[in-house]
Amino acid sequence: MSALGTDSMKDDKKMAADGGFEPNIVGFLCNWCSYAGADLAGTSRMQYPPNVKIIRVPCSGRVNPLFILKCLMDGADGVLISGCHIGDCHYSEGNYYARRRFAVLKNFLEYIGIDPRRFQMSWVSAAEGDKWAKVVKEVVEDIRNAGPNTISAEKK
Amino acid sequence: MKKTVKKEALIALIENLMKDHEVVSPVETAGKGVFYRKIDKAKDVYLGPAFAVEPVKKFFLHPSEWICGCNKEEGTASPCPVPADDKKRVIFGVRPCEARGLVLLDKIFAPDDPAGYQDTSYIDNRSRSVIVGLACSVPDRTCFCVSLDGSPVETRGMDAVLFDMGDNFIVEILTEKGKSILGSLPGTIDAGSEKALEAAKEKTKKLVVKTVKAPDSLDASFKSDYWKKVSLSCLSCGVCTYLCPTCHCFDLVEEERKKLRCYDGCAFPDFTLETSGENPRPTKKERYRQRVFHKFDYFKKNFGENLCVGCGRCIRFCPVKIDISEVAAGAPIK
Amino acid sequence: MIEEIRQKAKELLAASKVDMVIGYRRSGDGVSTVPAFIDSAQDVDSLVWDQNCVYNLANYLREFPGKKIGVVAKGCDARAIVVLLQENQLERENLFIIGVECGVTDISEKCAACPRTVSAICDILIKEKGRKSGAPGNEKDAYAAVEALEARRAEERLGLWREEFSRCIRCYACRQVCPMCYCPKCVADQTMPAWFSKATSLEGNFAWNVTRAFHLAGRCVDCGECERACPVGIPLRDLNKKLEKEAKELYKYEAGSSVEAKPLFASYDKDDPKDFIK
Amino acid sequence: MKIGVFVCHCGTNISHTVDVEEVAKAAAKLPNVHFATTYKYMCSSPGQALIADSIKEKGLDRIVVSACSPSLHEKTFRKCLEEAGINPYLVEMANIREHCSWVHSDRAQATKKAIELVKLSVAKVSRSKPLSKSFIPIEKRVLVIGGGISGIQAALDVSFAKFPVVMVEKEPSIGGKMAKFDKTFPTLDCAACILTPKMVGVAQNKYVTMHTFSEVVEVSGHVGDFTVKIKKKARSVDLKKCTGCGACYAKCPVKVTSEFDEGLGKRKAIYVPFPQAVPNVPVIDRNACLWFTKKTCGLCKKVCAIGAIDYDQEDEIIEEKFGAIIVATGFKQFDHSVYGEYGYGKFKDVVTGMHFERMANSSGPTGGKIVRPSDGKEALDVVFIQCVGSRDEQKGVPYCSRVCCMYTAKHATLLREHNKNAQAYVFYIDVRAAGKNYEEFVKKAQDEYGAVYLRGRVSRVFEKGGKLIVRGADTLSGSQIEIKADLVVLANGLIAQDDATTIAQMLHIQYDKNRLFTEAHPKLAPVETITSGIFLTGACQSPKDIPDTVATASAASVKALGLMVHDKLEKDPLVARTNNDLCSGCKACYLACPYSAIEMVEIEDRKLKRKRMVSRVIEGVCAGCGNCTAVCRMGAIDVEGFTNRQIMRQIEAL
Repeated sequence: MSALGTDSMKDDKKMAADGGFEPNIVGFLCNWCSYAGADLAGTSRMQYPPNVKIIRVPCSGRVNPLFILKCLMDGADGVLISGCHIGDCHYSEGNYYARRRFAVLKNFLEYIGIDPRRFQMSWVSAAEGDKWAKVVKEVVEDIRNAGPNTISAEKK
Repeated sequence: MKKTVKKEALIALIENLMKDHEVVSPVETAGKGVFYRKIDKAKDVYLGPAFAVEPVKKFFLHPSEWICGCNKEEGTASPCPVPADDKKRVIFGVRPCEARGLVLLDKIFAPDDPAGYQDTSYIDNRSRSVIVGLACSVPDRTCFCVSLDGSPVETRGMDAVLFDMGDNFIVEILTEKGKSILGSLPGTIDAGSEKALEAAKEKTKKLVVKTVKAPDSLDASFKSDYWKKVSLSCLSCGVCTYLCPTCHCFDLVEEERKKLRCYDGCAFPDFTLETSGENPRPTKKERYRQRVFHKFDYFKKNFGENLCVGCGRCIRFCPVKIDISEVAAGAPIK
Repeated sequence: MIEEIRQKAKELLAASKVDMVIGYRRSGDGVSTVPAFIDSAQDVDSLVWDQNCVYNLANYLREFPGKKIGVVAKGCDARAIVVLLQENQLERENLFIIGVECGVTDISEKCAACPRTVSAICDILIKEKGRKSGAPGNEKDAYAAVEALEARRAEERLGLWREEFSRCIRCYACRQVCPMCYCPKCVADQTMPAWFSKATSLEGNFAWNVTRAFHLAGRCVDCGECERACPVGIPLRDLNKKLEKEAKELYKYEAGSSVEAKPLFASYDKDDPKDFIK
Repeated sequence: MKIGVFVCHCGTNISHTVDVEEVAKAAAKLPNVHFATTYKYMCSSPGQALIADSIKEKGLDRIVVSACSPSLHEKTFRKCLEEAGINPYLVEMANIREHCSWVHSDRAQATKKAIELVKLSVAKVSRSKPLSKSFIPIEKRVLVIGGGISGIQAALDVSFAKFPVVMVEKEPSIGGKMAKFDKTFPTLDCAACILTPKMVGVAQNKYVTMHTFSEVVEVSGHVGDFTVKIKKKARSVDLKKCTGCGACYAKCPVKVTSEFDEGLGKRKAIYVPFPQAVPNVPVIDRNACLWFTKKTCGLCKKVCAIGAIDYDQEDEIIEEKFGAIIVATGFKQFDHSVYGEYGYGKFKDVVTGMHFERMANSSGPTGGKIVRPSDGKEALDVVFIQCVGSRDEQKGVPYCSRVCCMYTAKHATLLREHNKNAQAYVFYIDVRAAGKNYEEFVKKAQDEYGAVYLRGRVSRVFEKGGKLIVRGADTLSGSQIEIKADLVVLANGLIAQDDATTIAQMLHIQYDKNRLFTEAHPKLAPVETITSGIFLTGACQSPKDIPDTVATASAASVKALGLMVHDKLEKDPLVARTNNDLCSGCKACYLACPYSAIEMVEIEDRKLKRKRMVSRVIEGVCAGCGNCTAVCRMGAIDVEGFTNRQIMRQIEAL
C-alpha cells in the first residue's frame, strides 16, 4: 500500500548471501512430542537447515487455523505443524481434532491457489530426532522449490 | 466552452494522457459490474450507461490508508507520516451525483474556512485530480437525484463534462484544470448540436422518476417506534455506507505499529461501542435512525444541505432492499 | 401456496401461539420482496410468496430471544435453523417453522443448483399444488464450478481469487447476511489480537475471505445469501461449496442435516484421512 | 515494560556456533527490551544471581532466557524470577541450543536464527500476563464403583491408608465374577478360599462403607470435589436388623432360576445369591415374590423373628462427596448366540465356561460333578472350544480376551481331577499363556491331565445318538476330525458391561469402539483416565486375569491415595478461560474438550439485558491443551501461557 508496508528485515531474510532463496518457515510444535523430538535432534547433534523457526504450543490441537493464515499473510513462505503420532497425544485426542481441521484447511488453501507445499503437517514423536531432522530437510526443500510467498510480497 | 468530439479522438487523448498522468475511469468487469480502476489501456475506459458499483469517493477518501507509523526495528516511537502520492491524475466518467458528493465531502475535509479541519490526504487527492464527468443518459429506477436539488446532467464538482450524443461526445470544459486536460481536443460545436444537447438534457431529467420528499426536519420523529419498525430487516452491514458517495465515517486502528484509517459505518454495532462495553446506539433502531438523520437532518442543520445526492446505490445494493427514500419520506414528524 | 401460508400465520397469531411471524412482503418497487415482521393477524395478508423471496429469514430468529416466532422457511432456511439449533443459538420450542416447498417454477437465480428444496425441519410443510412431493434434485451440477476450478493450475487459481478479492470493500455484507455469522464480535473486528489486517489490501482481503469461508466449514447450508449480498460480485459460494464438498467427501458430514450431530470440527473419527501428514 | 534478555553461552555448547554477543546486541534493539547480556552458564547460581540482580537494579519486569530447551530449565528460571520478586510466569526461554547451536554448523546462519528465536520469545513475553497458581481443596474420601475382586482390592488398599472408602455394588452381594469361580489358575487355589477373607475384610473395615444392591446415578464436579448420587435400591430387608439366620428363604415357597448359578440351579424369591455373600442379608426379588405380585403369602415376614422384612421399603437416593473415584465395573461374558454352528440354546449340553465353573464347584448346583445338563449323567468326553467371540471382527470383538486359554486349561485339568476317566479336547487358534507359570500350567494340562489340544476351528456341532458330534479342522495334521462328546464347553470372551457407555458418559471418561473404558495413556497412564481424579481398574478397561486385576486395583488405589494425602491440589495456572463478552454459547469447545472440562452456564448479560448461555472452564479439570481455543471461531476461549495474543505476536515478529 505504501512505503510503510515494507519491512526491511523481511526482505533480507528472503535472500541468502549468495542470492539464493532462503525460505522463512514457521513451525508449530507440540510441547510433548515434536518439540521434545526436536530437542532430541539437538542432543544427537543432527544437522538440518535453519529455516524453520519454532513456536512451541501445548498440542497440535492448540493451533488455530487463523495462525496459519496469519503466517502466510505476514510473509512466511511456509508453515509446518508437528504433533504427536495418532494415539500418543499427551491430551489423548488433540491431534485427532488437529488432523481433521488441517486436512480441510490444506485442501482449501490449495483451492485458493496457495501452493500445498507451503502448509505441511507431520507427526514426530519425542524419540524421533532423526525424523524431525528429515522432516525439516524435506519441508525446507519443498518450499525452496515452491519459491517465495507472493501474496505477502505485494504487501510492499 | 463546448466541443463535439469523436469517440476515437477521446480515446487517443486518453492514450496520450497516460504518459504523464494517472488515468482512472470506470472499467467493465465481466459479470461483476462496472468499477473505477486505474487503467493501463485507453480502450478499457468505459463510458456507457451503467453505473459504477463503488462511487468515485474511494479515490479521495481511501477505503483504508496508513496515516502514520513508527519505526519497528529500532523500537523507537517516532511518527513517520506517509508520503502522499503526488502524480497528476485524471478521472473520467464521474457521474453528476458522485461529483456532487465530492462537493459535499469538501465541506468536511477541505472547508473554505482555513481554520476548519483540513484533511491533508483528502486535499492532496483533490488537488492532484482533474474530474471529467459523464452526464447520465439512462438513469436507474433507483435514482432520485432530481428531488435532492440535483440533476442527471448537472456539473457541480466537475472540471469538464462529457455528454454522450451517440456517435460523438459533446465535451464541455468548465474550469482551467479541465482546459489543461481537454483544451487540446480539436473541434467546435454547431448550433444544431447545441440544441440537440439541450433537448437530450431535458429528456434525461424526466427519466428520473423516483422522488423523495424528505421533511425539512426529522426532529419530531426521533423517539418514534417508526425507526424500530423500519430497521427490523436491516442486517447491520456496511453496504449502504461504503457505497455512498457522501458517507465518510472512518475508524482508526493500529496494525503492526502503524495507524490505519479505514471506512467504518454507522450500521455496524461496533461503530459506537465504547471501551467500557457501553454502546449509545445499542440496537439497529438507533443505528439506522442515525444514518437517516445524518443524511436528512443533522447535515442540513450544519451545512444547509442534505448529505444525500440521490445516487440510489444504497437502495440498489441493500441486501434486504431497504429504501432510504421511502424511509425518510415516511418519517412521522407530527 | 400463499393462501395456506397466510392462513397458518393468521391462525398462529390469532391463537397467540406465536408473537410474530417472519415472512415476505412486497417492497416499494412492486416487484421484489422484503422481509416482513408481522405481529398481528390483521397484517397477515401482506405476506407474499414467489421467486423473489430470496432472503434467509433464519438470520433474524436470534434477534427475538424469549419470543415465540413463526417463520416461513425454504429448504435452505430450514437447514440454517438446524445448524442454529445444533449450535445452541435458538430454542426449538420458541419456533414454529412454516416449511415451504420451493418448486421448479418459483425459484430464484441463486437456487439453480440447490440439491434439496424441502424443509429439513418444520412444524408444517406447505407444498406447491399439483406437484409431486420430493425435491427436483440438482445434485449433479452442485459442484460443477468447484470442480472446474480444481482442474486449473494453482497459479491460475491464485490469480483468479486475487482478482476477485481485490474488489472486496470489506463491507461485511456477506457476514451480516449469513445466519451462521452470529459471533458476538467477529474476529475481523477484534483488535486484541488483530487476527488479520483491516485494510482493503490484498492480504487483508485474502485473510478475511478465507477466514469467513473457513469459519463456515461444516456449517454453511449453501443458501447463497452471501454471494447475493456481495455488492462487488465475489463468487463467495465457490468458496463455501469447496468446503462443503471437502466435509462431505472426507467426513461424510453435511451441514444442517441433524440437530444432534456433533459439529464437523468439534468431532473426529479415529479413521479420518491422514495421508497428507508426514 | 522492561524486558531483560539473558543469552547463555552454555560453556561453548552455544557459543561455538552462535555469536552470543551478536545475539545480545540484536536483542537489545528489540521493542521493549531494556537490557541484554550474556553469561557463560545462565542456569548456574551466579547466572541466576545475574538475572535476579538485573531485575532489581534495572527494574526489569519480564525476562527472556536464551539458552537451552524449556523442558530442562523453564522451572529453574521461573523459580529464579519468583525469588527475585517478579511473577514466575513472566519468563520465556529461547531454545538456541537444542534447536540452533547443536543442529547448525554455519556460524552466521546459526546466529541469525538465534536472533530470530530470541525475537519470538521477546514477542511472546511482551504479551505475557502474571499468573498465579490456584488450589483445589480435596475431599478425602474415595468412591469405588464395583464390588468385584478389583473393587474389593482397591477399597482395601485405600482403607489401609486410613482414608474413608465407599463401595457401590449393583448386586445384592459383593464378590463379583470371582465369587462364581471354582478354582483359579495357575495354582488351582479355591477361589472362595482366597476371596472370602477379602470380602469379609471389606465388610468389617471401619473405613469402608458398602452400598450393595445400589447404583451410581449421577456424577458431577471434578477432581478433589466430586458429588455423586447413589441409588440404593429397595432390598425389602432391613440391613441393620437382619442377622442372616436364613429362616426367611428356608420358608419361601417360590423357586426361580439362580443367576449366580448361571441358570443351572434354583433360588428362592427371597434369597442370598450364594452362601458366602457379603452382606449376608437376603433381598426380595419383587418380580417373583408372591407378596409383590399377588399380595399373598407374606411367609418371610412371619418367620422373621426380629422383623427385618420391610415390604414398604423404597429406592433411596443419597448424595455424597468424594475426592477421587475408582471405576471397577468389570466385564460381561460374550453372548455366543451369534455362533449358530456351536448349537448353543439348541443343545442343552453345549455350555459356557462359567457353567463349567459352577458345575465344578462343590457348593454349586451339581455338587461338584461335571454332568450333562440334558440328562444329569457325568460327562466323559468334553470338547472345549476357544476364542468364542474373541479375535473375531465379524461376529465378536477384535481383541484377545486374555483369560480364555488359561481358564480352558484349568477346566481341562479340573475335568480330569473330577473324573479320572474323562477326556478333554481343546480346539484352539493359538494358546496364549504369557503369565508367570502359565505356559507350564498349560503344558501340565496336556502332559499330566491328558488334554488333547487341536489347532483349528469347529465348523459344526450336531447331535447324533444322544451324543454331540463336534466337527472341526485339525490344521496341524490337515485333517477334518469329528469328536463324539458328552459336553461342549465354549470359552467365551470378555466384553464390556451393557451399561458401560452410560457409566462412561456419567463419569466423563472415554470408551473405545468396544465400549471398554479408555486409559489416559496406553503406556504411561494405564489406570488413569483423561478425567483427572477418576481411575480404572480391572476388566472394565480391558480383559484381565485376577493377578492383573489386583495389580491395577492397587495401582489405582495408589493414584487415588496420591490425591488423598494432599489437603489441596496445586493447579498450574496454564488453563483455559472464557471471555463471556465474546462467547456465543455455541458449545464447540464444550464438545471438543478431551477432558470434559467445560460446562455451559447461564449468565446475566448486562448489555443485552437478558440471560444467555456461555461456556465456563472448570479449572480443576482443564489440562491446558488448548483444543478449545482452536475450535472457537470467535477467540472467546483462550489458554493461559499460550494465548492467542502471545502466539499472534510471535507470528508478527517473524
